[in-house]
Amino acid sequence: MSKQDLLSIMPLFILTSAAILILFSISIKRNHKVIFGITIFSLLADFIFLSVVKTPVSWIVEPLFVFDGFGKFNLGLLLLTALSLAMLSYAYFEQREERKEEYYILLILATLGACTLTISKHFISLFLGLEILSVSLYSMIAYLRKRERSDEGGIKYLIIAACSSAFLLFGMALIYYVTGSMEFASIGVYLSALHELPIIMIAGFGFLIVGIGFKLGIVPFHMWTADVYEGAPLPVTSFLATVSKGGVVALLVRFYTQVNGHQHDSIVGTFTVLVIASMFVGNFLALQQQNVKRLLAYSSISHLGYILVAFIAGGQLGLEAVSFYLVAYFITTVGAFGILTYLSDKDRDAELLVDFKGLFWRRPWTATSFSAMLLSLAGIPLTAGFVGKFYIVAAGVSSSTWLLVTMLIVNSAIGLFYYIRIIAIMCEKEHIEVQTQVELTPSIYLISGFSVAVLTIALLWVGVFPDELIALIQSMLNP
Amino acid sequence: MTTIPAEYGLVLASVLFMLGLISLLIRRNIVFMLISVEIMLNAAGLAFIVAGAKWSQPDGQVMFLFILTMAAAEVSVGLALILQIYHQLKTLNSDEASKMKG
Amino acid sequence: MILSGFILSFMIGGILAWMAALKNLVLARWISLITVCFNLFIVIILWVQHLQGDESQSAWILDFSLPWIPRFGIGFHLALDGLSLLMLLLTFFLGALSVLISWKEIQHQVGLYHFCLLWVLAGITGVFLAMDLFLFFFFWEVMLIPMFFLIIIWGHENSRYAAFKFFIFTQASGLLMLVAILGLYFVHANQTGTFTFDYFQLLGADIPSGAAMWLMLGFLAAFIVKLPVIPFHTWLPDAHSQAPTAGSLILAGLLLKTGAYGLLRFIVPLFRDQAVAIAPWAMAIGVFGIIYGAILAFSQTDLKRLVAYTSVSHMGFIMLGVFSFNMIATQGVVMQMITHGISTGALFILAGIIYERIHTRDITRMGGFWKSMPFLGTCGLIFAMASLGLPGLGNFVAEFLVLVGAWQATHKLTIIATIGLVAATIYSLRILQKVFYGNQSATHGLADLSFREKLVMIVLVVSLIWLGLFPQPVLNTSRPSVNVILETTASSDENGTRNPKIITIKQKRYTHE
Amino acid sequence: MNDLLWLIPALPFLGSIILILAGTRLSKKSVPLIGVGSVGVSALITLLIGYDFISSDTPPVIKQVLWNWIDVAGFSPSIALHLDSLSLVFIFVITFIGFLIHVYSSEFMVDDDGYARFFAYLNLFVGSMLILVLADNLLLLYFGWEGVGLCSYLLIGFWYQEEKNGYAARKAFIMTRVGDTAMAIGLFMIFKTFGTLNITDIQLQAPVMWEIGATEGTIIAFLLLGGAVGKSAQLPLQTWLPDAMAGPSPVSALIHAATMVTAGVYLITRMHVVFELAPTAQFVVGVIGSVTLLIAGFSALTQYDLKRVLAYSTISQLGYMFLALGVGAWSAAIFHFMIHAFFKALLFLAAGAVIMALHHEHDMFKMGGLRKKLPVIYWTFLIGAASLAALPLITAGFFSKDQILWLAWAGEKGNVWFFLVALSGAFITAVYTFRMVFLTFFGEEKSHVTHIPGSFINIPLIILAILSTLAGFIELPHSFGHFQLFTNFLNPLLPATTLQSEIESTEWMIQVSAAALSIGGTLLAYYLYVKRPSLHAQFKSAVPQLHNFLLHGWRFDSLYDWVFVKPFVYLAAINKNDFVDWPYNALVNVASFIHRMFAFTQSGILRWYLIGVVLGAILILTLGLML
Repeated sequence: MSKQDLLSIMPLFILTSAAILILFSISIKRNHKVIFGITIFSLLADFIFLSVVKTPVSWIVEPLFVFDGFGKFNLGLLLLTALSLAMLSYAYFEQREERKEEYYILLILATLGACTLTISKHFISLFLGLEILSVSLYSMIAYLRKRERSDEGGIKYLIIAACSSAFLLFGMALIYYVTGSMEFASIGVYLSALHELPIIMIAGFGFLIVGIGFKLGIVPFHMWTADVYEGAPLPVTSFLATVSKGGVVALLVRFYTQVNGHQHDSIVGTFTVLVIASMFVGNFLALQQQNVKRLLAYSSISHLGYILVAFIAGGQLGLEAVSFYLVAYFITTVGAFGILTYLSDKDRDAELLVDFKGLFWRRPWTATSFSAMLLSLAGIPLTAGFVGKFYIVAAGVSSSTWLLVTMLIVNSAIGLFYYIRIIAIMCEKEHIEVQTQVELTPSIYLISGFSVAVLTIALLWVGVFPDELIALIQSMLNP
Repeated sequence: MTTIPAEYGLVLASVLFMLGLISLLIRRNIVFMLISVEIMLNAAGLAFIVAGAKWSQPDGQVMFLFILTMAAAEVSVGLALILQIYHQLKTLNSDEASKMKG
Repeated sequence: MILSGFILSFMIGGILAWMAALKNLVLARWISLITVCFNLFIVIILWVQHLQGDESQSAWILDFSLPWIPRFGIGFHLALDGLSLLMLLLTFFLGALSVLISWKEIQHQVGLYHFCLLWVLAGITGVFLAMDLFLFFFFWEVMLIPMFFLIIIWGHENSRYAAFKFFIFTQASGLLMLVAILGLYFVHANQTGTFTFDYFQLLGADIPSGAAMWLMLGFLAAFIVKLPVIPFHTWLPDAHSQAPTAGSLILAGLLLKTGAYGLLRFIVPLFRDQAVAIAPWAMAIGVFGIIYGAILAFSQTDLKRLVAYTSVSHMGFIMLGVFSFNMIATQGVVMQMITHGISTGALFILAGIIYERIHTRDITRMGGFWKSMPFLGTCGLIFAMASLGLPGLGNFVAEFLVLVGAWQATHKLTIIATIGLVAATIYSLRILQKVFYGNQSATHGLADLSFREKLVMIVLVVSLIWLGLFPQPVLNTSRPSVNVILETTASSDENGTRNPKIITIKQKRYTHE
Repeated sequence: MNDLLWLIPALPFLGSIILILAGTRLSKKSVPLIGVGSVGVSALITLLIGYDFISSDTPPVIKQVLWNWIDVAGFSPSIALHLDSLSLVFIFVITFIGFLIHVYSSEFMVDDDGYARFFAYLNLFVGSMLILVLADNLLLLYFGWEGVGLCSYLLIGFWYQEEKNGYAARKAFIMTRVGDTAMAIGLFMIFKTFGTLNITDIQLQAPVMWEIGATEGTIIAFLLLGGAVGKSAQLPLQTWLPDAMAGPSPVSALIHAATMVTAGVYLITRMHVVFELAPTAQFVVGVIGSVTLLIAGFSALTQYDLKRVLAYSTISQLGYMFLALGVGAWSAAIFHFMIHAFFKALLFLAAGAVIMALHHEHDMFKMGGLRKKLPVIYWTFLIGAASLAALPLITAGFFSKDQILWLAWAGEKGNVWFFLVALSGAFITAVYTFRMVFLTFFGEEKSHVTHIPGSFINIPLIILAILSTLAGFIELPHSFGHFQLFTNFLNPLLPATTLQSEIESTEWMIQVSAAALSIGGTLLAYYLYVKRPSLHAQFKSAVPQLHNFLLHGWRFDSLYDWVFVKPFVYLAAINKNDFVDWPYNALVNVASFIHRMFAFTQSGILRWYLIGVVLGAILILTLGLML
């Protein structure tokens, strides 16, 4: 293993060692602050390492990993997201009586899994990443043991995830059976030779899609989303919505481009159907949803649909669009869930619409930033979401995939309704009496408040001056 | 000596997979569901081994090992969860665990 | 620089007002008033200078451009010509009035209110100035959100429904425009290889006619929903009747005008041939709107709703005028945009003032107000006369020009449109009849206008009469830009579809200039 | 001196603006000072300008461009005044009679709390009317045209507390507006054809552009006629005028008798070139005139309300004018307009005085025997009535009407039917006029006088009475004297009517028959309403339907009600909440239904979800295989 390999793979090592370090420190003494500190520090260090250390443009660690711009970009993105999630988690878990410390280990491990996905170029690394992610997620979802719903969500996720990964594995096996290789690139080579896919191959890809579709929560593998989102503790929910999906999207993009699937109508067609279905089902499910967590879950389904529109459109622009939208979507989602955590109190999460009644008059700033998040989700200008959507539409138009673009437009029109519905409720005049604040020093809230504020500002900044971000993405994607 | 054609292995694997899937669908008891998932996973593993044998590569078996490990981890977490569920619901009927809907 | 100054000043002013309101409400009101009046002052100076300048100068007065998102060739490009100058005048004028009339009406969340108000104005200003299609779309959307808040927070009993309807209608149509903009962008890029959203460069693009039709429809969707044109008008009565007075004023006076402005600025120059192709339908639908709106207006009992339908009717004239492609009609359209803004806004203010006194908008519960409010009565009379197109008031000039111009294009439709004037008479007189004639129904607490209200009213009346008797400055200001718009139309007979009506108009224009 | 022309319309406008702004604050003294004064001064200026005009040997045409109104791509009407002999006659009548009526009103309205408002409107009216007749282009004319319409609306509805006044006003405005619409379309066509709206230019270009009977010219003529018909309350738009009597009496005198209603006559005379090029249209003018004069005359026979009688008689007299226009007797029409202005204003003012004296009693059958009580009113009214009935030789009405009769018979465009209609009209006129006189002033007293009019009411009446006797002598027929001051005055502008060949000789027969008929009518009225008052009651009971039919002006109102008003209102009512909205609401419902369907799939049952996954897998496989 060369020095270069070591340097490239270092980010993963850092995460792993952080997890181990936390393990030790717990065994020595349970101290939330310290653990929290370590987590933050390690994630930060990892990110800094990633951005500072000069590594060659594209470095391949045979046979498992490839470190190219795309991978690095997503790696950084995931790390930052995980960081902000960790910061939000502190206040949330501080006020809950369960043992908090192990959560951070799981968080870091899950992040590790997601990161592995982004740089994997081989079925084995894919599988490893996916499973590290899943297994740690099982326990994260069910982390609040006292909560019935938490466990229910956990078990549901576990069974379905296991089932879907069985599908995934079987699909891999089939592909391996046909092609004799588990490496994306060589599979691509094999495929490019033949113009008509053999049936086993199709089955293989189909099963693969099942597995990945489940993780992305696209229709028809979306049903778990709402329940799990609702059951899981808020930080975990946002992790599900962002990091885990982000990792898988990155993987999907890589796999798809390397086996250049857009050549095969069967694959493209299948994806098109799934995407359209996801957009519609997601939006319609969210339409009159009373529970904000579930609502965001459903909206995430449709947002995945939007992302995949650009993904299908493909091309340079499409790739940029995906990356940009991921960023925008992550900022927005983390922000939104962050505000939910911020509003939640000791015994229950603030998840029902009634909790938001008249929020504008009780907590103007929170409400303002929350509506900024919602508007971004709806894709209204001045927010990152708008530019993201613009990017996607641009990608779609440039590759003239009119069907998808039209569907996208129709759906964002539908989507408007439930986002502004929340805003409307926050505007309602009648004040409900402010429930007694939880007995915590506000200093704890400083962290989450701070991070929410940062996210809001980032949201608006990217919305108004997206150029830096675009430049960055371009420099990463096509050096 | 006669070698079994790879297709047979694959067919066996798929049959196994199907069995697992069906039992997963028809069983209410969470423990049994977990077991059927394991069956499916093993079916996948078998498929890998068959494929590996076909191309006479080690990768298939490597993969199988990974699958075993993963399955073990999964089961352990799963059982822990099932215990929790049992504490709360006093039943292992998965249909009972449907508080969240809509 | 001045141009971006307008927008920025509104944004900053809004934030300042918001901050100030935490300390002192009156201060917030003053801040926003001063902001608007300052801009008004500046733009008036610009106007006077422009009028003194010679006729021969180019249509464009000011131009300001910065790179914004190079990746897409998006620039922060603002430019001012006669048309946008007039629109700015209207915007700031009505803006000032809307601050004044909400002085007493708004007592709840004053700071936020003025923030929204000023940001709406900022968005509208941007729309009228943006010369980069992306930027245009950006402002187009930006102006909706504060408007949404204005309606939903300070609106009347059913404001939520209205706000949603307004938001979704305009947004959905806007997205179609976004797609069209992108389509145009890529078409142009494929031809010239330069990726740009810049209006002036895109003007050059010659688009394959099949695609052009679709693109135009995309733009058209946004504009005719905003205008609004039957059958996309149903958001308007709800939004207008539910919004607070200032909201209705801005909606009727400015937001609708953005649609008309879009038609003039984008549809006609960018997609000449297609526009010519659909002209008969567009005119027909406009004329239908004139009659339909008038009939509905007659049947309403909610005063603000009634007025809302009258503006549906009046906007029909704009469709008619824009799509008859000649100088007279187009100038008429410009006039109509301004005068309708003032007269309908005035009617909404009137409704607001009455609402403040008797807390109902139901005209069956009004009557005989002339006795207790003669001043209001006189103003109401003048506004009603304006909306039925009485000569000597601005609307007459506008509508007559439109009709004379339209007559060059189509006889049947113009005749129907002219019959619309009778319908206008019917509903306008109904307002007077129900509100001011008859016996005093609600005697309680009907003070005549306060000084502030009188000021607003007088300003409106004077401007209407002034526009009615001396419209020439306005027409002179808009002439160069209208010329530009029509040149492009007219030049379409040399290449491509020959269109007799345009040719005749060209001759007419040249013989008279 | 001629530069002061613009002051004539400007002063009344100024007056009305002052009254509107300062209205309530002014004292009862100063209001009439402004209101009457402004009109008075402009009357004075009119006299001065008129003097110059007449004294100059070649009648000049004064043109005064005030400012450029609109100028777009050749559509450039300006605010410009144009004075020639025709408009001079009109502005003389308007300012002078207007002045008298103002004076009258200053006493008549003094107790009304809307005193200032009244004068404001009245001045506004005078101003717009002057603009109408002085306009040098059709758009400015249209300005004045609509302006007077507005004032008529305001003044009919002056007593706004009465709902029905409001409705009468609305009716008047809308019906005239219908005519105006036709006129507006006419303007569009004219501009399309000539590229200008300047009246003189049109008059110059029209003969060049069209030969006689050209389609375009005819259409334009008809459209203008539409406008004229609306304003002058001719068939089929006549029904608003009787209701317009809801306004105060001075208003009826000024607007609905003397000036505004004759705007139609003015318009047609002004555009006579066009009408001469369109014989069909001109003939229709004649037909409309003759039919209207009969219909209105018959209705007048049956009215109870003093003012309604006068209203119908106005319609009928306007019918005479239209008839004259129809046969191309331009100056005769204008002459009759002037005379009619005198005596009809007189009659209305007198009637107003009577009504005020009887404390707002309108019904003639409740009056009577006022001869002694109100001598001045009686005599002036009598003179006016005589002039209306065209009693021979002594009244101005005789000479003006006689001229129309003669030309209807002898003019080359005239024919025997026109003549007979006009003749019978004369008879009817005499009958209803003196029916009115006898019912009001003769017989025994039915209600007692509460208020004796003062000098401000009497003096205008007397002046008008003098005018409506003497003014006739400026225009004497061929048969005696052949003294044609008025015609000659208008002649360069309005061509003399060409007569049929060797018909001169018969003129005296016409006059004799006309005279005989009017006298006969008077006598009949005397017989019916003084000698044998029971007779008309018997007639009424004999044919009640006919009586009611005439009483309600031939049921035109109910006809229009059925044909236009009811359908419109019904249409509006059924669509009150806009059925265009339905599809959108339907869309919303569909959406929420779909939502419920999908939400149903989210049952929360684990195996259900697994089935979803499996189905998904199957779906994907099938898709993969199919595509």
